[in-house]
Amino acid sequence: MNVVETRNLTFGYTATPVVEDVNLTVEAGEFLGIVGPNGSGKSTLLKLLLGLLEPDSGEARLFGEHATAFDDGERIGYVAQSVTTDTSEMPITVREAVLMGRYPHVGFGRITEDDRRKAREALETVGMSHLADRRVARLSGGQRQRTYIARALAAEAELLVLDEPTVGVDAESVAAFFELLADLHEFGLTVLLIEHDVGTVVERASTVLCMNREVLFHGSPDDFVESTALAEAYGATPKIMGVSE
Amino acid sequence: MNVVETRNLTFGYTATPVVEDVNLTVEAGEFLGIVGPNGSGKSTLLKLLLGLLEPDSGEARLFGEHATAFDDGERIGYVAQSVTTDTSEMPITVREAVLMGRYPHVGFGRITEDDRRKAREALETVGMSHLADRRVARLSGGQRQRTYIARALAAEAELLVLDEPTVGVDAESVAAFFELLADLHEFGLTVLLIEHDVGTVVERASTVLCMNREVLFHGSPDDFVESTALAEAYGATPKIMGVSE
Amino acid sequence: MLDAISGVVAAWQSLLGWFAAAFGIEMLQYGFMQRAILVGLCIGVMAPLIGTFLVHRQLALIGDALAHTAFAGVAVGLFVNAVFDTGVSPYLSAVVVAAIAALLIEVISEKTDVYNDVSMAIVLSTGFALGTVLISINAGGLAVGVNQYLFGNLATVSVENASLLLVLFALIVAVVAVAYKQLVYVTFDETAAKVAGLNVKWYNRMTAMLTALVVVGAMQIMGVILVAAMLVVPVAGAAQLARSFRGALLASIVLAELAVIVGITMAYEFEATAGGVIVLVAVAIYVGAVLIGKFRERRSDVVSVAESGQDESTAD
Amino acid sequence: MLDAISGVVAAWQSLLGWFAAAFGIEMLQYGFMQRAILVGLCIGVMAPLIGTFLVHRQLALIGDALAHTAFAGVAVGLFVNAVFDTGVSPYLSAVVVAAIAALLIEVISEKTDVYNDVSMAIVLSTGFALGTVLISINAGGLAVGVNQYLFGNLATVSVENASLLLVLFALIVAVVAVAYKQLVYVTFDETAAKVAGLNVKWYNRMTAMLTALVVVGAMQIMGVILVAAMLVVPVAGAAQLARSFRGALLASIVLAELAVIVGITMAYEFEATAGGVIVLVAVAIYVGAVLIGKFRERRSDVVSVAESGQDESTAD
Amino acid sequence: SGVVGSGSGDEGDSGPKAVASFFSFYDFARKVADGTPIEVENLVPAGLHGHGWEPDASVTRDIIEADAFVHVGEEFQPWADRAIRTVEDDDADTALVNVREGIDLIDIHASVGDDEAVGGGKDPHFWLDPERAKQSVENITEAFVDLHPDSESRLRENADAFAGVLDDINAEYQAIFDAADRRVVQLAAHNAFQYIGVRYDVEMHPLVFNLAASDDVKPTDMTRAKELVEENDIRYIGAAVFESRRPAEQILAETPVEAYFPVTPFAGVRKEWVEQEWGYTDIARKINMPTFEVVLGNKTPEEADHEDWRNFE
Ligand SMILES: Nc1ncnc2c1ncn2[C@@H]1O[C@H](COP(=O)(O)OP(=O)(O)OP(=O)(O)O)[C@@H](O)[C@H]1O
Ligand SMILES: Nc1ncnc2c1ncn2[C@@H]1O[C@H](COP(=O)(O)OP(=O)(O)OP(=O)(O)O)[C@@H](O)[C@H]1O
Ligand SMILES: [Mg+2]
Ligand SMILES: [Mg+2]
Ligand SMILES: [Zn+2]
Repeated sequence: MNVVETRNLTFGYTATPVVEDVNLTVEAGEFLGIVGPNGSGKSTLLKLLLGLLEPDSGEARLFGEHATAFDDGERIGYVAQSVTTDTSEMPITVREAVLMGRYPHVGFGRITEDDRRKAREALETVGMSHLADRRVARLSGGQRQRTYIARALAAEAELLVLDEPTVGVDAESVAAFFELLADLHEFGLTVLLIEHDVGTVVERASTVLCMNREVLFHGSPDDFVESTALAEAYGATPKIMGVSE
Repeated sequence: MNVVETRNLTFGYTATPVVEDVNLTVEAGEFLGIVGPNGSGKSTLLKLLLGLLEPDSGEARLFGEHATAFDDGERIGYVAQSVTTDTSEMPITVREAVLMGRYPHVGFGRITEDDRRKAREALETVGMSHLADRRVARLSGGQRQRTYIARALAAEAELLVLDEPTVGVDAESVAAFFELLADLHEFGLTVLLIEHDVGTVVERASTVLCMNREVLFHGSPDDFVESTALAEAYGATPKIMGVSE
Repeated sequence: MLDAISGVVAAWQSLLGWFAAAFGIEMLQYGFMQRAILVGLCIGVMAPLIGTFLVHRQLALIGDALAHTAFAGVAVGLFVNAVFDTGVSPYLSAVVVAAIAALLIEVISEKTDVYNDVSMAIVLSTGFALGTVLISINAGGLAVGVNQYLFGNLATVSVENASLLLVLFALIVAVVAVAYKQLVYVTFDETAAKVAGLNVKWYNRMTAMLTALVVVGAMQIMGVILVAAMLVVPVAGAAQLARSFRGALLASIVLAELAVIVGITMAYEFEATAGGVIVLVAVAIYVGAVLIGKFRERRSDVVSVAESGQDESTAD
Repeated sequence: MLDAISGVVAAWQSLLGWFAAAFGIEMLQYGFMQRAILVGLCIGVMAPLIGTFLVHRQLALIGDALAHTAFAGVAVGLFVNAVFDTGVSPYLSAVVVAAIAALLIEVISEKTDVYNDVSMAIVLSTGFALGTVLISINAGGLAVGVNQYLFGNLATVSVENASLLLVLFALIVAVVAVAYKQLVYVTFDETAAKVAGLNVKWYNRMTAMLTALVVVGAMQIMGVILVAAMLVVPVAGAAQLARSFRGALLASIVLAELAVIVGITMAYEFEATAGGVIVLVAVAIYVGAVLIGKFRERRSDVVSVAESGQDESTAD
Repeated sequence: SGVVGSGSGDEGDSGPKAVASFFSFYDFARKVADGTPIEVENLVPAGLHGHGWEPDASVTRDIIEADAFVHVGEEFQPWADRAIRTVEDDDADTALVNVREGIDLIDIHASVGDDEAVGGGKDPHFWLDPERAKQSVENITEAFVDLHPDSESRLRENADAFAGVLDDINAEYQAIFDAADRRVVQLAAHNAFQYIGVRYDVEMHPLVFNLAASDDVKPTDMTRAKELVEENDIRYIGAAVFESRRPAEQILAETPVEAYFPVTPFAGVRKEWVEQEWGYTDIARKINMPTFEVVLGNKTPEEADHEDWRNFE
């Protein structure tokens, strides 16, 4: 059974689609890197795959089920793009936030010592143990991003969905994070990653998806480097300072 | 007169300082790159320099005035880290948001055609002209970041203060943005930039500040590459996956 | 000066009176209806004007909150009069206490990093509780209901009331006209506004205190429900339709005026209380706006035609 | 079943009665005071319990909003009775209309992307206006004032009232105990909760409807001011003191109970209305909490000792 | 007149029209106007309390188009005060009839005499005292005479006759209170009955002293009521018809009190009363008097023929 499977997936916030006719299959154990310019629909695609948005036409399946109906939350860890600052003043500690990654496993039951240990380990992994009792609202940008990564790790999910996870994380830690991701992938996890640094994606991912509304390339990193997809994707979007003109 | 000048600047959100004893001078026309690990106090330092926070001890001066009392807004363009999503549902268009960069020039007067033109140009510069009438709330992450960059550009300020401005902006555009920044700097603007990519900073900035609570290095990029400041800065912070251990 | 303003009211009344005679509109022939329409139209402009800035700072319920503190204000006035044998006007104490409350809402938000609605809830609760307690411990002195100082009614607007409202109207329109840009900036992005040299605190506090003035002043003339609702409902409707902030502001005024005119007419026909009917009409218009907005978003999508990269050349 | 619960109330009363006799506490010897304390303590637990989840979803003013719709509910009930000659209990119609309103608040927020406070303001305005209009067009039929159905008072809690409140209390405590984790997740991060397989909409709606039940049920017993304030004020105070969410939840209950006990005692001593005094005491406690929080933040800063990189080895 | 083309009521064969803001005075006015061309109308619909009600535009219009507006004086009905301002502002030729004119009001706590008496507030509920009510009838009569001088003799006849009825009421009350051993009455109502207390020398103990916030019972109000009931061995109390029944039920539950019976300060009327065309005197005789007989211990509820009203809804 494929982890992710879409058929003619199309969606638009308005009448114009921002994700169009995407046919995509992600097998278990795959590491899919998604690249594309700003506004090309990458985050939207992930939301569709996770069932957070209802497609206009076509369908998205997650572990064989309709994505919008899928509720087996313990199988998925998700780090959204630019995590909400909305609930900022809620007195949630880093420890509590990371522990939430365990909630899908626990359901209505009690949190066990085992859950706590796993949360602690995830915190250690992202180097945030010393801030475990700090409120999330009182963290620096990069520290907050690490907290959300830790929550996804604590979930021990089969599928890790990461939308620009290392945004704002300092350079050395970014490198370490990608090491970790490679380890997890080797260990058998399926990973979906949006990342603007094409170099990193090509180096780490087992498959690359390049999109700009439609899929422009889907295949191995080596083929991607050879292809013109990247130029195509970016060429279709205005550049800063109009470099393309 | 120096653009920025601090004397024994110290500040902590709690009793423990996160910015300690910083003595810093930025001359007109300088391009200062600030690097340091997550939570090292970079954003806090910028806020102190801009007068958004009141120092616990020491002082910060902006164009010779006390930073907290400085109100000559037209001289400064600022892009904050992970721009607020709070006012998200406000029906502000990209055009209106960028035009705000002109407000300090206009004061209580009327917005002229000249102001509109400058806003339009800034929008073009960041490649967002085609989205000028979109609500800011309906943008992708990178598009929103570009909008805020455009607002800072439209301000035609003498001092540009940028806190990880290209976070979430796609790779090609990032490159173009730094070209633009170099041009502006050449043109005489003073730039303060926080950026995790040390390579970019070393390449672009005229001066580098490396900090982790205290200033660890302040000098030319060339000297910085030679120095141990970077290792020092990052060494003092836990790594993702405990790489340092 | 108030004389000059009563002159304006009188001119308006003779205009409508002439209109009534010319077209045989019964409703317009009564002086009190002429004044009701005048103050209704005024609130239809000034409430959305100030409400737009409140709603987007998540202060939508400030009208309700300040109305409750006005209750405390009246109680304080009556209490002081009873205990110290003074002659403070309860109208005045209501306005003063509400203004202090508005300031408190801002200060609590500033100092404790809470959401605005928490500071409103705290101020509302305090005001309401204070009023109740003052009344209960000073039972004998408060001869007549507090309510009479609090709520007016569109069916009984006096010339003096109408003149006072015109003054409020002029004040609000003037302030927004002068400080429009500053208010937009402060509302949209406090930090950037601060860096741009604006005194954000000061603008926020000023807006809150102006709101207190409008809410308490107008609710004594035409009832709290109308004022509190007009601050929010047309603004919410306009936000569904308009594309830009300026457009939203203008649309909210248009929607509000529509609600006022339709509402007053319907209330007259069905012999119902005008404030309530206006609000219900405004809510109906809001629902319509939401539906239109949803429909338009999915269909004729003018803006996003130029959105996808390919059509770039057609943009702007 | 209600009999069994009245048994609980009776047992409580004899306990306090014995207490009163043993220690000679005058206040506790009256049956109505014993019940006042019982329902006061219950609201001191259940209001912050549910309020914590409301406040952090920016629904701090939902108590106030739902109270206004309960007004509409009573008016609807009386109106229906008058027009169709039925015998609907206005208490029931109040609860039903408030529950619908609570649902509407959620649905409006979901469908129109507005802040929660805008949907609350719209629902509040609609409810209030509807009530006013119904009363005004059907004036003759509404034989008795609407108010008597709306507001209770701590000094007049009957055994039946107290039993009803115990049921509400048990319901709230049970729901929060069972779904604590889910509620926290949904409150903190809706998107992540959705991905984690939680039915976020359903949790939000359930919370809102429970709130309607508590607000309307409890305000008919002990007054709206007390209920609406207890949802927010202790929660806001606790947020200033506590470090974790669980800590904040417990602290808010402690602060609320403190306010209830001190407030009832003071109200009895100073012959003032109990609901109002409790709220004022709660506000005073809140102010204390803010000051302590500010002081602690600047001084004894246990957590951040381990914060700066250098002390890393000492952490965790 | 500022009213364009207003048919001010004199057209055709219908006579001048008077509208009243309060039930009691509507009743007085129609008694006085009986048999004359003067038409009298009540503005407040049946069932509503006199204060705390908001008129819609049709009410203001009725007042403006009427020839006389019978009201209860300032500060009692806020909406009426505002309506009067409107009448003045619109230069309408509606005659304003203040029924309270020249009547001396008692201080609010005149009969309570405890240490709570603060402030100089007056008690507005003077019409509960038949003597003072007579004076308001005179005020109405004088105004109506001005309104329709042709009917002067008939108006004065009616007024005299009605004053006689009020004298009867006075005597009946007097008899009830004279017959009683007990001099205290506990009421679960707001403080509206002091005029009866002062007139007939009996202590009226309302549950809530506050005229305004009758919803707000304090803990001490309940203790005080309880003590009074126990000290005086009270078994029946009065409860206001148009107020919340909750306090009465509470006193019932907490004290030896067995039942409550209705009293009304004539603020509103029930629909049934309107259908049976009850006026002030009917209500006094059928509601208030039997209740006072019962609560003072003169008669059992059966004897007073008041059983129907035991713990009424
Ligand atoms: N709520 C919304 N309403 C309307 N349009 C939207 C909305 N959210 C996003 N869009 C538009 O949809 C398109 C795709 O957005 P999306 O967030 O998926 O882009 P992305 O590829 O993730 O970009 P980025 O790299 O900047 O994060 C963009 O053009 C964006 O402007
Ligand atoms: N409101 C706050 N209350 C308490 N501590 C805070 C608050 N905001 C930030 N901090 C702490 O202050 C320190 C410095 O934060 P700052 O945001 O300046 O870091 P930064 O260098 O910008 O990091 P990043 O690279 O992650 O953006 C961090 O340890 C952070 O946890
Ligand atoms: Mg994205
Ligand atoms: Mg930072
Ligand atoms: Zn009364």
